[in-house]
Amino acid sequence: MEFSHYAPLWGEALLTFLAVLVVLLGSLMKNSGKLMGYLSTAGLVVALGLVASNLTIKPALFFFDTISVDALSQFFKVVFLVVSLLVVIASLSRYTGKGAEEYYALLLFATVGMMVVSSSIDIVTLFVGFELASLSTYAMAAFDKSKKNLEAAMKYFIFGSVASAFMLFGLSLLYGMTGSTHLADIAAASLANFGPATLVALLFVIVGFGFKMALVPFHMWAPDTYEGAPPLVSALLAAGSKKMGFVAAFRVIIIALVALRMEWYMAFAILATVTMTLGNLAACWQNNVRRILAYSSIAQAGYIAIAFVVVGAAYGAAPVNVLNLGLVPADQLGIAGALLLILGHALMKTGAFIGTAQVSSMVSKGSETDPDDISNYAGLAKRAPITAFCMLIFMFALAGIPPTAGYIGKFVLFSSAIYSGLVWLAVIAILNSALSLVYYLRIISYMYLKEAAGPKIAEQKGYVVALVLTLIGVVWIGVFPDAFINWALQAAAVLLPQ
Amino acid sequence: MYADYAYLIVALPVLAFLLCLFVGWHLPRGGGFLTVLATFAGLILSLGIFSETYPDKIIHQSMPWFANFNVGILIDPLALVMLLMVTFVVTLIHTYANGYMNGDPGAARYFAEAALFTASMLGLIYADNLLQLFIFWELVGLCSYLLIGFWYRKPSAAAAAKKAFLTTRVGDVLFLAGIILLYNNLASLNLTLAPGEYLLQFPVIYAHVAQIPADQLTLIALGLLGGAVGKSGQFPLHVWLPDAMEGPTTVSAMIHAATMVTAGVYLVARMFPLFYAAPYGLTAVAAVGAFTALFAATMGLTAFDIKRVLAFSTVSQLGFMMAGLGVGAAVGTFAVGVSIFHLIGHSFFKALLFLGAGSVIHAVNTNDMREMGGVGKYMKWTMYTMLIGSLSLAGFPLFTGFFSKDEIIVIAYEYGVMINFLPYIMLVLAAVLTAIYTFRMWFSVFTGKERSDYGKHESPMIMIGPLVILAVFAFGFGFAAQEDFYSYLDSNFEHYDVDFAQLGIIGGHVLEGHGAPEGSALEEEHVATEAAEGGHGAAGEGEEGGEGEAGEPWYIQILPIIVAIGGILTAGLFYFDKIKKFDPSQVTGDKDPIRKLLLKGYYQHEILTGWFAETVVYGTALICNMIDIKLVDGWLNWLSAWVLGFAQHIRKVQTGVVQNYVTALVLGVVVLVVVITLAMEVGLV
Amino acid sequence: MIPLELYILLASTMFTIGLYGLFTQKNGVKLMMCIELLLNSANINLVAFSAYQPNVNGQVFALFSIALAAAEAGVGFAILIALYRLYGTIDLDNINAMRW
Amino acid sequence: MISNVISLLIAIPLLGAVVSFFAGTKAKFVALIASLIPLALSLQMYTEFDKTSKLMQFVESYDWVPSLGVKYTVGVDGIGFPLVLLSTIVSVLVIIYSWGETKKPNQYFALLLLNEVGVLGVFTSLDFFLFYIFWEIVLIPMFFLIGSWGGPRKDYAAIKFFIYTHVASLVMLLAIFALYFTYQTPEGTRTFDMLTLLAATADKTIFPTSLLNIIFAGLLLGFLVKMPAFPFHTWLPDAHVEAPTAGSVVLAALLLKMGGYGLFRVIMPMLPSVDKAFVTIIAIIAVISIVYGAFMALAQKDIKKLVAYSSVSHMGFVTLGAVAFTWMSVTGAMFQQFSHGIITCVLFMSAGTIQHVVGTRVIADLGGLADRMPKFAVLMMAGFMASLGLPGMSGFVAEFMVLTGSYATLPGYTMFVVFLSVAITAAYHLWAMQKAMFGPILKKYMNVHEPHAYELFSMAMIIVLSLIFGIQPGLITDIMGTAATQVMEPVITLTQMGVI
Repeated sequence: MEFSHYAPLWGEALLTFLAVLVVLLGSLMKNSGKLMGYLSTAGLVVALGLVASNLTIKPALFFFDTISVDALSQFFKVVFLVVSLLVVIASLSRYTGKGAEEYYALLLFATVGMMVVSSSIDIVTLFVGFELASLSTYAMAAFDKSKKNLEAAMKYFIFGSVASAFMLFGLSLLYGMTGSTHLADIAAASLANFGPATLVALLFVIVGFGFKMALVPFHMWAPDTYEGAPPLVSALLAAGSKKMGFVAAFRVIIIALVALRMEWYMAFAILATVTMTLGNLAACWQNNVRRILAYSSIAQAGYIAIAFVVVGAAYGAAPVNVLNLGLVPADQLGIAGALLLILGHALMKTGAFIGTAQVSSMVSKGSETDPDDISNYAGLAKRAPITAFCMLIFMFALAGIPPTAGYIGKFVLFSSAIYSGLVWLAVIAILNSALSLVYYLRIISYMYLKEAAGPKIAEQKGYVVALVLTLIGVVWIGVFPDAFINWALQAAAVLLPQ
Repeated sequence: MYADYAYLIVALPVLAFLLCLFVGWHLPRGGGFLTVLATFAGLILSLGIFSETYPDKIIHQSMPWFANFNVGILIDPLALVMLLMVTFVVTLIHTYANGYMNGDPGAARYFAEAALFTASMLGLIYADNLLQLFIFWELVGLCSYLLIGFWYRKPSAAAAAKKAFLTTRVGDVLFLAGIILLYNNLASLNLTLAPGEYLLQFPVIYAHVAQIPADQLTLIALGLLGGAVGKSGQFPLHVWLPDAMEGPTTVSAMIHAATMVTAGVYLVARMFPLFYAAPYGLTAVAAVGAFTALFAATMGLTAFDIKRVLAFSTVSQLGFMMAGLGVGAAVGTFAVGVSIFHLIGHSFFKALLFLGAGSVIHAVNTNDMREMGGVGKYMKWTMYTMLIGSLSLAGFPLFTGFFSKDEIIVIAYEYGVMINFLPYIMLVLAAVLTAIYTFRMWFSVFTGKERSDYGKHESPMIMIGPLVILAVFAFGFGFAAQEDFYSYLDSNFEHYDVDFAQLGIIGGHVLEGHGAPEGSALEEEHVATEAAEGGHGAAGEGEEGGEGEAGEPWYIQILPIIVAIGGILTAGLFYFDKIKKFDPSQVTGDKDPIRKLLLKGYYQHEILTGWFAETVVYGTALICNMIDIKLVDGWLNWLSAWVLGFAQHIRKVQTGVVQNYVTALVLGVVVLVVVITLAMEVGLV
Repeated sequence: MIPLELYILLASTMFTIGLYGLFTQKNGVKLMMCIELLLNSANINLVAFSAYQPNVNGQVFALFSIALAAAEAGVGFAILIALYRLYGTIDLDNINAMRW
Repeated sequence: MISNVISLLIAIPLLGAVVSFFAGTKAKFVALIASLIPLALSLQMYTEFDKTSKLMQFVESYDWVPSLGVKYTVGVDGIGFPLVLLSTIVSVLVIIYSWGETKKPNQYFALLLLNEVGVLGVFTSLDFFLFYIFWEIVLIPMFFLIGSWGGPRKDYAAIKFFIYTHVASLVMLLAIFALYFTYQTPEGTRTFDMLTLLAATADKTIFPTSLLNIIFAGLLLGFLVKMPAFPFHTWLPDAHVEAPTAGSVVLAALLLKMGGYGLFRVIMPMLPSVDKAFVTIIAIIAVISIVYGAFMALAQKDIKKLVAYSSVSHMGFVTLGAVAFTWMSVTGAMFQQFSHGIITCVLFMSAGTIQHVVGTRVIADLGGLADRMPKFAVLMMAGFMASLGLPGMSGFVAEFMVLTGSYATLPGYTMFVVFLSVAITAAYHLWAMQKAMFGPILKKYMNVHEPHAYELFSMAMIIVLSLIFGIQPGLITDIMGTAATQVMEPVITLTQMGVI
């Protein structure tokens, strides 16, 4: 086996190597934080290039068919790499001092973990990647070692490990039922025979992934962690590792557990409805902006979860002419919509959290007041015009106002719901996105309609760059969605029987 | 050749309006002369047109406007006499105003508005279709509003203006409804119109009235009548007219005596065929007119404000005209001639009286007759011109008012013979009262001794001139013009293909072969004779007034003379100090209930404004407002409050204790298990 | 040999005990122990199953998960120590500044 | 003949918005230019516009999102074009009126221009996707205009405005989805093309009445809320009372027209195919809006709120004329849109001027202002007269046509309106006018003065326009008449026109 055979995995390889290198160099050289930052930025850019070089390749299998590089994995890898890249760029103006190298190393490890998950088709590799990402982010959540950090990390850690324990237990049951760890084989076997244990396995697995996706009632950690962790870490969590949960769920639930389609159809119908509603309602009364964003991303998870319901309802339905994409079955459309929303949401949330980082960084250090309190956003338009404007667009995008990524994602997703006869779900979702305006507008009106809470401040370069890049992405997807829709459809096709 | 420039009759005043509005401030006397010239040019043009068309031509010009409506000019005898009267009287009034408004800071505004009014009034008269007529109808209303409120700093003036606009608006609502009905009825006939013909053109209406269902005709007629009632201050919408005296006296003379208020009468005359064809159409007109004539006359008896007296008399006289048209049910188109004749005559002597009153007020600086008296000593011209006017109004033989008013009473008698005597009785009584209140006014203003010290001087020549000219017409017009006038106006509807016999059948008043056309012809000569002998009728025996109806025609002819002279004598007995010592200044309104009732104007204001407008309408508005706040908007606020309150509870789930989080997680699993298994049992999935 | 059901029973019991501990305990270390219980119950499952399966994937999986559990414990204790430094306690009931 | 004139029309204000945002205090000049060019363009379009053609004109169509069947298709016909004209005119006048704006002028004028972009987009876009995008975009500038230049309760008003109308448009969006997913082109593709979809709704085999009723209801709600019609009007008074003058003007003159435009463009082609009960419902809503709005106006203490409710009342005529479905009523309704768009400007400008010259809008506190500001009084009086339907000004023609036309099909409703609204309308206008302007000047107002020249100028311009269109309505009713005939016939799709 010559080296080039592994070309599709060079990205992961590079990042792993880089991570180790960063730790070593960092420990050798004194205050090399900035350098490490640039190093990992470069690494991520290269990795992104490598992944982008073969976006929609035929599925290629590696390591005894445990890793599959296909359109879906590439899609998610792009999402993860973009998020990490943005976070790193933003971090350049925050983590420069002592110990910064650990931060970057952890971030790179987390990225690798997510990438592994996105392309693993075997529960073992999936679990390993999952844990790699989780462990690194546990550590990152506590990185600044403030009281809030530690509380957040603690909750995240305990809840997370319980969840992964559930998942592991569920996976073990699956293995026991089917005698295989390979998703495809599991699917085949469980189609042949499944007992009540399989249902338990399903639910436990759902718990495991639901924790990452932050579906109610497995979301409890999310608000506290997003509020407490360092803002940039929150960005990574909300935009990155959350999406890891989705890709894992897609692969395991839709491919491996197709036999229990009706069961998880039921389960996700309930979860999705409860999640979006509760997320939006709870967000209305928050005063901490990052907490608001946390609940909003819970609600978004609820929207995305609609995809499972759609697939459950329309699985294997005869492909008919949805939209103008030739013959496309509704379930594929549903997943594609979810992918678009994932992509869009990843961008919007990264941007939003970087914005909060910007704001909290400008609040005077000594002040007792919560740096993320919404009162600090009063008159942001005057104090930090660029940040405020980007935040504005992100808020409207999250609320699904056209023409933005958020609108396109919701559009395709809800369309698929309507198309597969789930009009009630679409209606609930649309009413919810109307409700969500309450808190998005609240933030906006603080930023733009209130008197400034302080003097104009110099916006930090790293943040600004990251924000503007994100902004461009969000609007670009909104205005020229065509390519993205086709891409998402190809990625979605991977999950479904051809 | 004059006909080609007919449009100038309106265009020139509009020009004057614009000039006065924008450059009037820089011109002497606010550019009043422009207005006078414009109107005078209109008079010349009208005369020219008259010379071209008399006796048997009409002018009709029309051009498309928008959708399927047109603008056009229709000058037939009816319109032409109105044009002549309006241009003539208004020219004089504008001339007078140049003296009257001299030195008023708002003179320019006055003349601008006056010019606009002139334009609108003339446009109203020769409009060739109902929509155009309505438009100018509204515009004269606007001008009346502006001019009544000319001294807008006076709250009473502003209020009066608003009242005038709104009260007439009520009538206009009915008018508009009538137009809508008429249009839709004509449209539903699916007529094939020749090019240049439009549904709302009068010739088209005349031609197809007969095809409209009778009940619709009645509705339309009532609607139009409503408009006329509003504009011509007939009962019950007359309330605005006395208040309208808040405006400058020239305005009262021009708008609220001579021209605008007659528009209602003109409208009914214009639509006479329709009213004739509509069952109960003319009956309603007659009833309203006769009642108003009497009703207003009674109020004229007690008013102390000289202008209010004249205002009530205007209302009353307009009632005569309406009644005159109404009794056309009996005598056909002849009624139009009679009524319009009274309209013209009335405009002369009423304008005269108002201008005279204005000249008095100009000197005395008060409207209250209790503070006047003996003014005649100092204002000879005013006194004698006004005497002529009063005699004419009271219907003293050989004066204009005598011929016109009494002819109405005569045909009312015809109506009585054929249909109902009620209008006749009312009109006769009204005539008596007219004579009384007119001379009550004249005596108590010009005779007796001064009851307060006021400016003792005659008005300038520019004001006296018009008085004299008007006086000439107030005296001579009736005698000179009567016969030709009737015949000329009788020919009015012969220019259109309208068959009154057929309309009469629809309207249900063809009575013992008394068809319209010969009816009018027959009237003509016996009017002439009676008028002649009416002159040397024996005076004195006032008590004959009672059995007038019973007797044969010549009693009927005598009666009005007796009525007039009797009335004047009665007024003299009370108010002319040569005959009886009596000081009006001691007359206070609250002695006896009847006088109080009359002074209060039958509590019209309390009922209409106080109760209806302010209580009923405004109350409804307030109720709507409450509904809007409590209900229509309330349920929204309730909903949002409820949702947010619910959210407030929801978020309490997040206790912050990590163990509870784990518990929630496990509970979630349990719930899912239960639900799914249950669903399995039920076979839901 | 011992029937599979017994292994599963054991594992489930351990799992339940772990959960119970998570509900009731306040002390961070005890919570860590409970989490270990959960993870190891899963490991027992894996090993037992793989004994009844033709392949050894289960045991491989178990090895991986043990390693990961160790790492997890490491991270966890690091966090707890840091907590103790700041709060002077690891009684997690009192560490709920962020809620609602 | 400029090619892509409509795209230019939309692009130039957008560009102007960006530029003036960065233009600082120079913003107003930028804004003026950026709004004058579209005016010139639309006037030039007017000269080229074929008044007799029932087809779409100035059509441009490019693929945008083929995978969703979304095209960038814009074009105007007799329904849209008058409103385009209106938007360009009003935008210019509003910018002139607010020449003296000193608070964050760059943002202020940028938002005004953005507003123009939005409404122009709505009135010209022939693709539901595009239509919806513009429809939503309009909310944003208005939200900020209310929110940051508004009165004491601006936050409440702004958020209420945004959420209320947004929810309605979401319902509309659902209905659009339903259209989109039910219809397939002969090639088996999906399309958002407005005309195609609307033409298809006539086909019972594709859209069974039961389904169409639901779709219809959804769309109708979206538009009625925007109009706004009773009982969905309550966002309007709050928005108006808090909004700055220019905001109110744009809101009343342009945003409300979007609802009416929707009625003509979308609702009326479907009207023949849906359940007849809808006609009754809409007619009742229209009549209530007219009468109820008039009574509400009569009850108001704040002159601006009075004007706001008068808008509700006047827009009711549009609904009535549309649902009456006779040629004259529909033409009248279209003209009412245009005329109200013009007249309401001067009303809100009067209210705004009184606000900033005198310092209060409470009618009871005003009095005798005509004494100190005669020029303003004349203009305000003219505006109020126009609004109460004085002949010779555009409002009368419109309402007369609506009423006359509606009587043929809805006699009862029409007469109800005539008798209950006409006099009341006059009443509240005159009452406010008299209280505010006439009578003796109050002591505290002895030192008030005429407003700025630019305010008087823009008010005067509006009066002139109202007179022009009142005296010669044919200028615009010819176009509308053609459109009205078209509205009552089957929709002519762009495919039939051979454009696509």
